[in-house]
Amino acid sequence: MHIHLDSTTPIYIQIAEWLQHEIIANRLQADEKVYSQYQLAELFNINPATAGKGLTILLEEQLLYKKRGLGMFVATDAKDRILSKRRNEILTKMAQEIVLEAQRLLVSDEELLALIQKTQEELK
Amino acid sequence: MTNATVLLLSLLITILLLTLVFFIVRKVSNKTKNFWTLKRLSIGITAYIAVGLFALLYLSLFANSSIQVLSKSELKKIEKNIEPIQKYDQEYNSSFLTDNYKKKTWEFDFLGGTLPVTINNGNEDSSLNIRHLYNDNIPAGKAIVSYYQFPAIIDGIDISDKIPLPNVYMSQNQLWIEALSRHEVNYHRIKASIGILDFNREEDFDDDYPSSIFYLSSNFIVIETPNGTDIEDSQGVIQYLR
Amino acid sequence: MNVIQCEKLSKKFGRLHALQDITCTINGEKIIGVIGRNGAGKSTLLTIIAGFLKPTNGYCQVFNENPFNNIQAAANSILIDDQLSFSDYLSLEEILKMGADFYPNWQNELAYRLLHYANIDLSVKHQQLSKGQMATFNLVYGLVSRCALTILDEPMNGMDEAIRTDFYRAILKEYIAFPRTILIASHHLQEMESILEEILLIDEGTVVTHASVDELKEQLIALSGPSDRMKSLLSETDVYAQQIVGGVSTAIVDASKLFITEEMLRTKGITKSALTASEICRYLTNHKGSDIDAIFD
Amino acid sequence: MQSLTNMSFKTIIKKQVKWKAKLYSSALSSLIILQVIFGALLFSSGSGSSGHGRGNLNVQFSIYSLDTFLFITVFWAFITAILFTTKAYRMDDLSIISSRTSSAIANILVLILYSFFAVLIMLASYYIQILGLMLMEKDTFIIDKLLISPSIFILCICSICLFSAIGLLFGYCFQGPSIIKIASIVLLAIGIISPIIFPESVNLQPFIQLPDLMLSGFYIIVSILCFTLCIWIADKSEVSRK
Repeated sequence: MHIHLDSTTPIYIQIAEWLQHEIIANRLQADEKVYSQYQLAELFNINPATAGKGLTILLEEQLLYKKRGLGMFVATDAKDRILSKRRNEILTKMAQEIVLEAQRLLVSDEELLALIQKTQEELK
Repeated sequence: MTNATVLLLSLLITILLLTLVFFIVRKVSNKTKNFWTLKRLSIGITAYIAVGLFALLYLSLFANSSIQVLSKSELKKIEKNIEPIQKYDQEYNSSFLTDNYKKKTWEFDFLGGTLPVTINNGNEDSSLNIRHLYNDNIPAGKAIVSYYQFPAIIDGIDISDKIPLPNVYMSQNQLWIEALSRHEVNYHRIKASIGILDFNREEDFDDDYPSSIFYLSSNFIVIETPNGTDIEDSQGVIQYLR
Repeated sequence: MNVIQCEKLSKKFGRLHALQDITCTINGEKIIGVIGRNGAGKSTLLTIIAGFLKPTNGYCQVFNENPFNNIQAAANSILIDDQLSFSDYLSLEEILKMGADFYPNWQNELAYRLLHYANIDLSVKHQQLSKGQMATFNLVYGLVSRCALTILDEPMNGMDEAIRTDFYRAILKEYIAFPRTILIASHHLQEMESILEEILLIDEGTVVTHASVDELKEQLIALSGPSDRMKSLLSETDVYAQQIVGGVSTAIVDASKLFITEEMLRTKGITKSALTASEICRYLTNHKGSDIDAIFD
Repeated sequence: MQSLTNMSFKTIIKKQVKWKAKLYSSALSSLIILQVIFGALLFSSGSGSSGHGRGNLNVQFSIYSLDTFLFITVFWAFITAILFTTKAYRMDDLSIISSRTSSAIANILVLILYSFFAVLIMLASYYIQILGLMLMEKDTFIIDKLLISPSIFILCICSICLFSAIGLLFGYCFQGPSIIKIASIVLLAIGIISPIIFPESVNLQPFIQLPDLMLSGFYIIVSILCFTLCIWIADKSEVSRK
């Protein structure tokens, strides 16, 4: 993955998203040590403070936990929580955007549903 | 213009010249900067000082100048020795003419009872001290001309050897004495001190010990003729001694 | 302990006010970008911090001491800019030796490796280097000295694209290896934005904003939508720039003064988008009437 | 917070002096070149001469004293000290740990050190010249004083030091705050004009009459005064990079 500097999303959120992505993809297992802020900084060529901010977001959401002096580890239920959160938040938000765009383009509800179904079939 | 302004101006010109040379040197040394690394520079400087030290060593070991600078006491002694000369000369006393100071002798034959002498001073600065002395031991028709040189000291250096001898010769039964034309002697004196300071300080204490002893009568030409032989001195410069 | 503290700092050069009332505090080991346009006063501020110049008014403290002509401040800070010069008689290798002699935290081996990487021959002299090589060498000199306060004034001037990217990464890695306060003045915010923690934005001799990069990025947003709907919205907030093309107007506005939810915007058909840090800096330092188009009207 | 480096002022001065003494050694090499040029120009005439005319003999003494070399060295010291305060040298100080004060002190120490080396170079030039003279003019070579006396040696160092101090002060005055700049220009103008208007006011005679060591002491006091002023000005000066 590459950090997009000119993306509208702040870098620290991109970092948090990347870590979540790694957890979902099982590249970071439960109770496994995650990258330190310095490792992340070197990995993505970003300021360690920015990387730390990304980690803090996950820490606040309790997807990570801290062991004093050892670093941060993936919470046991992290993957499940991320998945459910994604379902709730991200999908809802994306649905909203699709619906708004459909309205703007004067696409009827039936047409929109059909499009979603069709896309689902294609990507299966 | 006062003396001080002249001095100031000449100083200014010297400084300007020095500045010019200094900056040319800097420009040139900037051009050769790549060659002159720090190491080479320090080697160069050390070598130069070492050469200077070697020069000093060599000089102090092997430099023996043929010309000696007379010390104060030697000067005093010489002064004492030659002081009476003037007095004797004024009293027509020939006893100061010792063989020590005799530099050269000429012997001439001539005809007749009188010897005409012509003296050519060359230029006016040089004056020859010519004396006449009767000598019983000389046969008739003979004349002996002797040149006496007494010590002549300038700035502690005895230059009596350098004083040019006159030209003495017989021609047409006449004795000719000719002073040589102006003669210049150059000396190179090494004084490892600061000249300006020495120069300005000197006058204070050197009055008692003059470093120069040079009397006008430091050299004599003595013409000896047998008794009864006269000298024809048309110019009237010859004195008689007893 | 504050690394740098400036209080109502001002500097005049004759009649020119280079700095006016600069007040800022920098603490902790951070990489801070000092951003501003040409002539904004970046270099003057940095030279005051480095102890080269004396403030006309106010004070500046570095490590709780007045840096002006202060040997302790000098021992703990280094200013790297394109005026950095070395004796004509030193090769680069000897310069490194000299640096090692002076700076106690000097990393000679790292210097060798970095210069080797940048293809710089150590046997040449400093003034024989090309502009880019000289900048690279100076930057390396500044980095390996590991001074607690490293001030880099336009460190990448003259370097080519590839080496710039490499050396931004080198700065970051050196910072991680040996955390210290690094001030980087530049007008190329875009390329170094990611390694910065904070940005000190200076314009016309005053501090416009001093914030973390993320905070800065949230200060301004771009809104675009139908002109008629935008008009009422824009009257409530500070508009930094506006452009109308065929009934759609795009405006840069102060985010903190925009009291409207995202849903509201969406229903009005107005889209919100973020700006890059460098764009934000540009808009924040845009002066009234400084629109280039205005000149040609 | 990482711990700050704590270096004593003395250590930094020591390091600065060490590097500056090395880096500025080209100044010494330009002194050598200057002396070689002037030594060659004045090889046959020496630094002074005195003539004595006696009769038809003209005695010319070419005196080889330290004057010429000392004059060049003193001039060199003045210019070198000014150059030390110029941009090229000042800028180099900024790339190492330094403050204006430490740089000024280091410059002063380097100048004092160089005064010593300059005297050595001066003496080296002198003895090399004398050696050449001895080899070429063996017959007219007079040694009055070959070895330099310790008091003259000290006096030479002190005079070089004095002129470098004046030069350095001169340089710093023009780098310093504008008030000092203006004040120094006014003082300099008075210093140049007054001896032209009142030449008799310049009377160095009493100074020259002082013994060498007292004169040296006087030079040292003036040098210290100049150096202190330099440090004081440097302490107040901003870095000028123009």
